[in-house]
Amino acid sequence: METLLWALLLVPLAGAVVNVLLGRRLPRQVAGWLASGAVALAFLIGVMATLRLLALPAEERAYVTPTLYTWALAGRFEVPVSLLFDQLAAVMVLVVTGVGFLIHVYSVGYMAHEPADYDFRRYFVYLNLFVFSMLLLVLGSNFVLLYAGWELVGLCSYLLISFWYTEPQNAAAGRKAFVVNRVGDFAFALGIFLIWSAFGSVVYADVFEAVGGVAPATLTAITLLLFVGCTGKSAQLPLYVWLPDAMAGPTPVSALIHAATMVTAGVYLIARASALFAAATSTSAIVAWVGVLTALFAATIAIVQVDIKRVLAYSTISQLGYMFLGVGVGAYTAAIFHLVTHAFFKALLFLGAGSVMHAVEHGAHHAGEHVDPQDMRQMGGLWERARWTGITFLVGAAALAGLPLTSGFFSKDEILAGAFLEGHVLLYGVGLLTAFLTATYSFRQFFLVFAGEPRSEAARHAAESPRVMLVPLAVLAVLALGAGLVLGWPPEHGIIHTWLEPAFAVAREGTKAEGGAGLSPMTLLLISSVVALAGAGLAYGAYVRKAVDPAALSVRFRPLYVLLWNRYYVDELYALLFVRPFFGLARFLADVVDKLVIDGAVNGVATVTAGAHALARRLQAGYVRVYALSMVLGALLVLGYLVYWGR
Amino acid sequence: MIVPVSYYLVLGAILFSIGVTGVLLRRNAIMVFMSIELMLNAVNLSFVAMSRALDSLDGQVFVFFVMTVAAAEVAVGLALIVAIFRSLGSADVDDAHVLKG
Amino acid sequence: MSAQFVIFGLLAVTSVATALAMIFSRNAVHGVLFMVGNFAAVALLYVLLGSPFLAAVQILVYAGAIMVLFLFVVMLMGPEPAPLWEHIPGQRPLALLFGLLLAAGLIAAVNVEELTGVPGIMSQEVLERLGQPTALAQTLFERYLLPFEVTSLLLLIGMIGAVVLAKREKHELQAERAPREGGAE
Amino acid sequence: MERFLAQNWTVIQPALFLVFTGLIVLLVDLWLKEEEREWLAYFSLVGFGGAGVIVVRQWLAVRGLETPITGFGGMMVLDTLGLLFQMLFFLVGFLAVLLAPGYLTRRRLQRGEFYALLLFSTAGMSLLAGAQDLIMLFLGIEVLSIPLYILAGFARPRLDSEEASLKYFLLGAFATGFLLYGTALLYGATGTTAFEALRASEAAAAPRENVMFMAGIALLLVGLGFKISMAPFHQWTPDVYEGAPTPVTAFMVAATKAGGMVALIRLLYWGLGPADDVWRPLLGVLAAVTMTWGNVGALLQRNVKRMLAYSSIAHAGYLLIGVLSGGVGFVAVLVYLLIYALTNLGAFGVILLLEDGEREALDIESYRGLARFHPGAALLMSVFLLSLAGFPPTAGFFGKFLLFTAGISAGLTWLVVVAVLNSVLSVFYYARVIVKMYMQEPVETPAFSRSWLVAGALAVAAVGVVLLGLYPTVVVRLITA
Repeated sequence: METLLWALLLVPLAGAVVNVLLGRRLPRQVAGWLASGAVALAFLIGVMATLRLLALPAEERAYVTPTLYTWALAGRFEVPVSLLFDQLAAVMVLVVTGVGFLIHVYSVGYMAHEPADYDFRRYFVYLNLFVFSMLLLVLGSNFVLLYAGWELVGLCSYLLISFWYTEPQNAAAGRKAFVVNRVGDFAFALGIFLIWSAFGSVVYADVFEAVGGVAPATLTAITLLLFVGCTGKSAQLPLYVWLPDAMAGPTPVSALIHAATMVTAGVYLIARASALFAAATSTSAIVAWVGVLTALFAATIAIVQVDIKRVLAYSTISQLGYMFLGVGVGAYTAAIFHLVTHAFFKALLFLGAGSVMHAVEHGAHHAGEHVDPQDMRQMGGLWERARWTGITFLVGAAALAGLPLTSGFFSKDEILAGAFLEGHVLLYGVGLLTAFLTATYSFRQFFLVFAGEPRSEAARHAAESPRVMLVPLAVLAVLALGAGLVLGWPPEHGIIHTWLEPAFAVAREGTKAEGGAGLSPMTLLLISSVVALAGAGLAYGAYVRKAVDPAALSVRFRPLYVLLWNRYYVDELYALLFVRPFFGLARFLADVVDKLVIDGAVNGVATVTAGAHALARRLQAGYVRVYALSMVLGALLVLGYLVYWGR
Repeated sequence: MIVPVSYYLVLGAILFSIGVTGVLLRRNAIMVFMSIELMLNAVNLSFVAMSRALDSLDGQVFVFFVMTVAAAEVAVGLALIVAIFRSLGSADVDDAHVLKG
Repeated sequence: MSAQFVIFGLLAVTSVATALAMIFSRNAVHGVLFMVGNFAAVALLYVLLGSPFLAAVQILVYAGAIMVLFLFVVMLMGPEPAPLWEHIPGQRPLALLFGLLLAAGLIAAVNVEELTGVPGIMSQEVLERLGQPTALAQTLFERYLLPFEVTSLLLLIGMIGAVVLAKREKHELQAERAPREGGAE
Repeated sequence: MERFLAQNWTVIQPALFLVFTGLIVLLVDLWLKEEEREWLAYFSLVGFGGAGVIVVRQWLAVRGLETPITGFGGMMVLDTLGLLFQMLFFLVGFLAVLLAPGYLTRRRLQRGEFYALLLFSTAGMSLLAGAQDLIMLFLGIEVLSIPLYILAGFARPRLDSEEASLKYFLLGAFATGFLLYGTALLYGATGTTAFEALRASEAAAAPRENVMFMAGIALLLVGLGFKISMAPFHQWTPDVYEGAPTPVTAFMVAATKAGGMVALIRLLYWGLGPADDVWRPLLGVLAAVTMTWGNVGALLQRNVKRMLAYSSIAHAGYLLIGVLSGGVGFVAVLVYLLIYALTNLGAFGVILLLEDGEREALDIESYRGLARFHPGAALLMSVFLLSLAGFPPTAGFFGKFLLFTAGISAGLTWLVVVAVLNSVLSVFYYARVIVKMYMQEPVETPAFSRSWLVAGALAVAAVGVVLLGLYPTVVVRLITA
């Protein structure tokens, strides 16, 4: 088992290393397949490890590898480098490597048009590195390893968002993701330090065992800090702003990192630390509310967007909100269940979107017309032209909308039921409203793209994507359709439940208040079905039957429409509140305080282009005096503090 | 010791502050350098006065070392100033217009 | 008794006046000369403090050797052109203000009735008996042997510095014969 | 003569070894032609290596002792802390010498004085590491600094080098003035300059009763603060690091900071230990200001040397956390300094590779697309920058963790919060260079000069950075043993 787990972790890394070392000598296709093969191998190893776990009794299904070595610090602080493989880790590993593999395969087709061999290889190196980092995040046996993985996935995401760096806005998007995530990572790092000072250890087992002995206020502080970290990585209010822009990266990357895996790391973290969060009830309430409000907020934005990837981005934020609602109300299993199904259907939708864009680009090329391949207003009628893409996309949309019997239906309903049965009726209500909106926007998207007549020459000449892209779509479609039924039926007692429940046993102790308003799970299931169908029906009415005219609505509710269209002006608000003042301060400190009077030449080397004259002035000790002035000011302050105020 | 030690120390403090002011005020590297020498001189005066008041020679020995270090610094500093002067070229320094910039 | 006060007063005024004159002098040569005056006044204060030996060293080394070196360099570079301080907004008033504040702070720190330090055994009487230079030398070579050795290293470094910074290599001289452009590469 | 021989010379043995090597370098230099002078570099390597062997042997001998060995009437002490710091200095010196010859030859600066001064400066640090008296503190700092003033101007007649030298010199001498005045005030307040006596003095026991003592502490902190680039005494740093010849900058970044830190530790804990409630809060605030100022300043820099200079200011702030933590904190400071030194020497080594005597890769734009031309150099630079940023799993991450946990166990939680925020922020400007290297189209073929010596230094640095990140336990055990 030990070898297996280390192999699981290191195989994708080896893939990246081999591609770096040998890449130049390999044909590009080989490089792509090599990377895919590494992930496939990791997936197989993951399956084997899971089977071994399955052979054990349910309570003993948590394997910690012997410590490879201790990453020790002076004094009491120790970080054992070891891996933990339990039910939760197994689920995450299978999702990461499974979906990861499909997306690798898809990428071989998708990136085939990349002109430079170099870029093609670079892409797969990053992708393999990402899988490695994500596995490290999931498999680490303590918070520090998780943090290491957390930072590395962030780096990979940053590199991949700005992959096509020649477009300036892509680089900007990468930077934005980076900066916003800094905020979250800052809180996360502090949380770890606090855990260490409160528990004297960062190893999961030690920490969770000692929860009872720690003051509730400390627990609240720790969990809040961890949660702020989650809002960054998992794009929740108020730190979600980077995710929509992150769609600038290649579409398979959006599918893998910004939908299926990395962004769910926050959910994983809370599920992993469920013992802490369950004990910190006020934090859990905050988590639930932030989650459900994010879900609603993002869904309202998604409903008016016209960029095919942007809709999906906001829907990802919204669905992540659901997952946080789940962990917030203590429905950990449901949240992870939704994480899994969401990985399937959202990866499917993103890859489908990529296929659509591929098709439209082909058409645009054919028609000699220049259109934005992501603008849904230019599409329509693709059902006939890209049938397989259409079918799979329909499956994805249905699962996202939560149409009965699709995978999203079971998992989402379970979260809502969890909220309801724990007595959070208000949360349930908001969640249900969001479910309605979700169904509406997901079918709006489907109909805008596939139904009706083509609205541009490019759409008219669109052509189906190559098979290497369609096969992953088909596999994901099957999963998105069937996973719910296979894993989650009957509700609360499906495969996934029996598998995961023991992992959350500690956290579930003492909760489980029966009740709500006396509605049975089956009734709730029914309500969810109706809501989903209603939402889908509304979209059908508006975009296919034209019973309702969306354009007229948008005119009628113009202020609301403008507000949504501009995404509540949050980006602008942040720019005003944080970005500008910050750069103002930086410039002030660097230019005014450190230089007093700066001319551009100073920043370059003093390469004397301005001639000796300008230099001569500076050499006359001009700046020396300014520096000396600041030193004396400092000396006065230090002296004043020690001699007068300090006494 | 008839004049109280504090007189000497206050004088030292004043001289030190004048030296600091000189560093802040002067543009010419040589004058800045001289002001620094003035600061060291003030430190030396304080050392000697304290040494006398405390009946110990440590302060006076310190003055020796300060002087030696100052000598070493002067050698380096003046060579540096000469080197810069040479790099800029004599014509430039003579030309007041250039230096006014 | 009061003669000491008078002498101290005169020397104090002289040293402050020369110091001020130095930092405000328009001409660098004058500045050097004021500085020599200041060193002399301080040397006399050393005499007043019972350290004639240090006073002699001060005059010989500082006022004599070092300041002459300064004078050489100043003469080499020519007089400092006007204005004396290039205009950096606020620099001058701030410099004066900080100087005053620093003086106030330092005076407050040193203006004590009596030093709190533990007195040693080298009182003036002992020193006179031993002979001041002798006592100084003994301290220097016993307790301060290591620092003494280190200063020799420092002086060596100073010499190297002067050579490195002022000596011209052959290839530099050759380059100089070729037309110069801007002083640097 | 008896007295002369009776002194315990072993306490300065490593420094003596360095000085004699330097003297021999100066002598041999006289007989060498310009193109033969590279041999002096190898000879200096022997000097650093030999000094290293001496300290390691001393360390093995001293490790078990209860009471540390002192020498020269208590002026110097031979203890593990000082010896470990000396090992660090000699390692840095060794690597810095590896970086130099190629650069010096290309710029026709190949002279024996360079190596001699480097050796002398390191000897100064070596003295500082064991200093037990204010006079040794002062002289150690001067022996450390004056060679650096000269080395900063070594590339004359380049004006930027001369300018750096002049600024460093004038401001350094200015700071020395404050340091000396502080020493004088402590002397007046306690009647002594020896740390042991200072520690036992009445003034140190009740510092708040004694204005002169307090003012002395203040002025000493100003003087030392300058040496470790503590805000607001740091402004010389970017200008000097930018203008000085790159190998000198590398040496300064890596070594001077360590020298300043050991001086600060000696003064604060050995000399002013009992008065710690006076300097502790003050230094805490200054540490926070320093790290923030350094990081914010680095954000907008376009010159890589300048950026690294600001980053070194920020790192001084982090290091102060360790200094303030005491005990375990010293271990953290040592390990962090080691990591920081390797990382910076590595980064400067890469800069030195991307240089051909005319062009230097200083502007951030010259890193555009570097990964295409020199993937190895780009990869190494990325590793070093990520380590500086404290990115896992590089050594920098471990170092920060060590410092911050030391800070938390010493109760400096607020300072650690500021530091974590800062290190999170700092990733931004380090990553910018990485982005340039990997994600932008090159504009021109970068300058490049192959050098086996530099490559060797880079290999040492890279292996160190990676190993210390993945498996730091060995080093920590060795230090704490």
